[in-house]
Amino acid sequence: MSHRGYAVETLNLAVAAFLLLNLLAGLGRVHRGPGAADRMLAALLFGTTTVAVLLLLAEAMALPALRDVALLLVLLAAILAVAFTRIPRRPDGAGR
Amino acid sequence: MTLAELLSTGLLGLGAAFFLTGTVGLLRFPSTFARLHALTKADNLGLGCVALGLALQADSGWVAAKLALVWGLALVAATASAHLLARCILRERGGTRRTPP
Amino acid sequence: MGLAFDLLLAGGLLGLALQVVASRGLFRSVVLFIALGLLMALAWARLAAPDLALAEAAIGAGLTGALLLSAYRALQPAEEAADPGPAALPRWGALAAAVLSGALVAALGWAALGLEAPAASAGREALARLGESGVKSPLTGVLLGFRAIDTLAEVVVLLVAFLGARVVAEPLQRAGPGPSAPGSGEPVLTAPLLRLVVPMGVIVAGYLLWSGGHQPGGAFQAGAVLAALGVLLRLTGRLQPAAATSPAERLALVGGIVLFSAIGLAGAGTASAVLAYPEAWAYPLILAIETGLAVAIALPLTLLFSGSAGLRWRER
Amino acid sequence: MTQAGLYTLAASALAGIGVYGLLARRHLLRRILAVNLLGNAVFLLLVAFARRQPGYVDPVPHAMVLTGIVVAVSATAFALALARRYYAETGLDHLPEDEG
Repeated sequence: MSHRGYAVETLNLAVAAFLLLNLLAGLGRVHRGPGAADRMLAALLFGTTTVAVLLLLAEAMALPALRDVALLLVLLAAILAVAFTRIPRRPDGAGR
Repeated sequence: MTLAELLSTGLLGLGAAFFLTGTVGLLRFPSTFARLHALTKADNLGLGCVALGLALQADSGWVAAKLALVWGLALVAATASAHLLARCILRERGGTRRTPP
Repeated sequence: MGLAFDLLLAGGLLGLALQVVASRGLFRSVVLFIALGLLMALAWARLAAPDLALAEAAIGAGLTGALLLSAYRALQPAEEAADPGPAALPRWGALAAAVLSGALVAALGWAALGLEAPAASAGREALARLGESGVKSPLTGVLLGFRAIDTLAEVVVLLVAFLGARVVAEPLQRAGPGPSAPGSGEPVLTAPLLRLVVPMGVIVAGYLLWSGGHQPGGAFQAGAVLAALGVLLRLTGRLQPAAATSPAERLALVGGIVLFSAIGLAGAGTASAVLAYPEAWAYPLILAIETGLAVAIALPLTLLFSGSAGLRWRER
Repeated sequence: MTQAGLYTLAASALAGIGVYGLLARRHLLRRILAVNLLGNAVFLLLVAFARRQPGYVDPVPHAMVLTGIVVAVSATAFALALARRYYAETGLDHLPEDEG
């Protein structure tokens, strides 16, 4: 465990839990859509939130390697958007 | 509690608030573009606040530098993704076959 | 607080998985599955397995998502088809099977958790003898020192998957992510994004490779990052699919296996056993093997995504 | 409840969900997703198991799962290639024996 106080550690975990809750709430948008782009957008939000949670966990659990995980996620985040734009859409905006 | 810890706590709280704003925008805003706008800004500000707050807790400069790098890359990724998505939605709606800039 | 976070995470994982299976729209399922990968990375983080989190992040963000999205595109019918409806097996039958299998796994898990901890597990022995493996990271030690045969076989599996995909390959035009939408130029931000992400990615892969010796990271993670970069370059048209595998690609595909096997067999003579390394040389040898492995992991994965036999660079 | 116990339970439920998806849905892509869920459940079980003793993490299951993640993605890629070819040949997105 970290040499820092118990209070700071708990705070970091609490913020991480709050962000995770945010992420799960955002699932509603994936569910509702209406378009494919809205669903993809929500998935991109999850990426940013996960990065923040990983940074907090790295500090709270004293596992510095988790910062490398966050670095990887932000580095590769754009790939999903690029892959998404390669899917052709039908005129009715379907793809749900 | 030292000043750094106090500041760090405040920044983490602020970051969490920004993330909450982003989620509310994602769920409540009426159009895709409005949601795109809300997310890319609020979330990355939130990530910046969290990273800064954690940098204040960090015990070495390297950790702070890595946090800054993560945030910088997140900004780049968000910019590119938002641009690509917005362009894709515009096409999908058949709008604005605009000339290249 | 930690347990609260774990509860939330486990609940989120299950909720997501349920929606992946049950949701009506196929695209929705694909996106939810991609989100599930992120939560899995968080679960590995919570279970103190940063190596797995690294691999999951690189593969989930860079490979699985792109693979599924291009398969979704390929399987998309020209007309909106009716929902295929339920399977031949009735719903209640499937549900019963699911509950039974879940209960079976739960029973197995509880039984295993309740077992008296063995006094001498392979893991403890590996940790105790880490000094002999020539590296400081327990995981790299296990992967390349004590269980090297698994790692070798895994690269062979990758090669076989690639060969299998060649057998069922589609025409080059339709393969992989398919042709880009006609009549649209490249988005303005693509080129600057690539100029930043690709060199950074190569540096990060090198860092992971180097750090594998003493902290989380290693050939698997580095290979996954390189493969993700290959996917990005293929998606943006920098790498074009080719109908033939070039000699350099052939070398990279089998090089890791050949190098690994050669050093391993040599170990039979100089060290105690097959796939054992002479002690003084263990670290440099492991680094050389890891580099070969990273390439031997990255190339088949990129080719599997590309759906082609080879890749050619195209300057823009 | 311990952390390992919690994740073991989650892995069990995940396995159940995977089996349900595999049996109850017909679309090939959905079936591939379900198999992946099942795989993730097994990985989760192994890693939770590696952590059952406090203060000690067993590196051997981690090594197995790390290999497993890469094998799973290559198998998925092959399955997707197979499904795509099947669809290109027959125009079906499900297997004929699943027909009503």
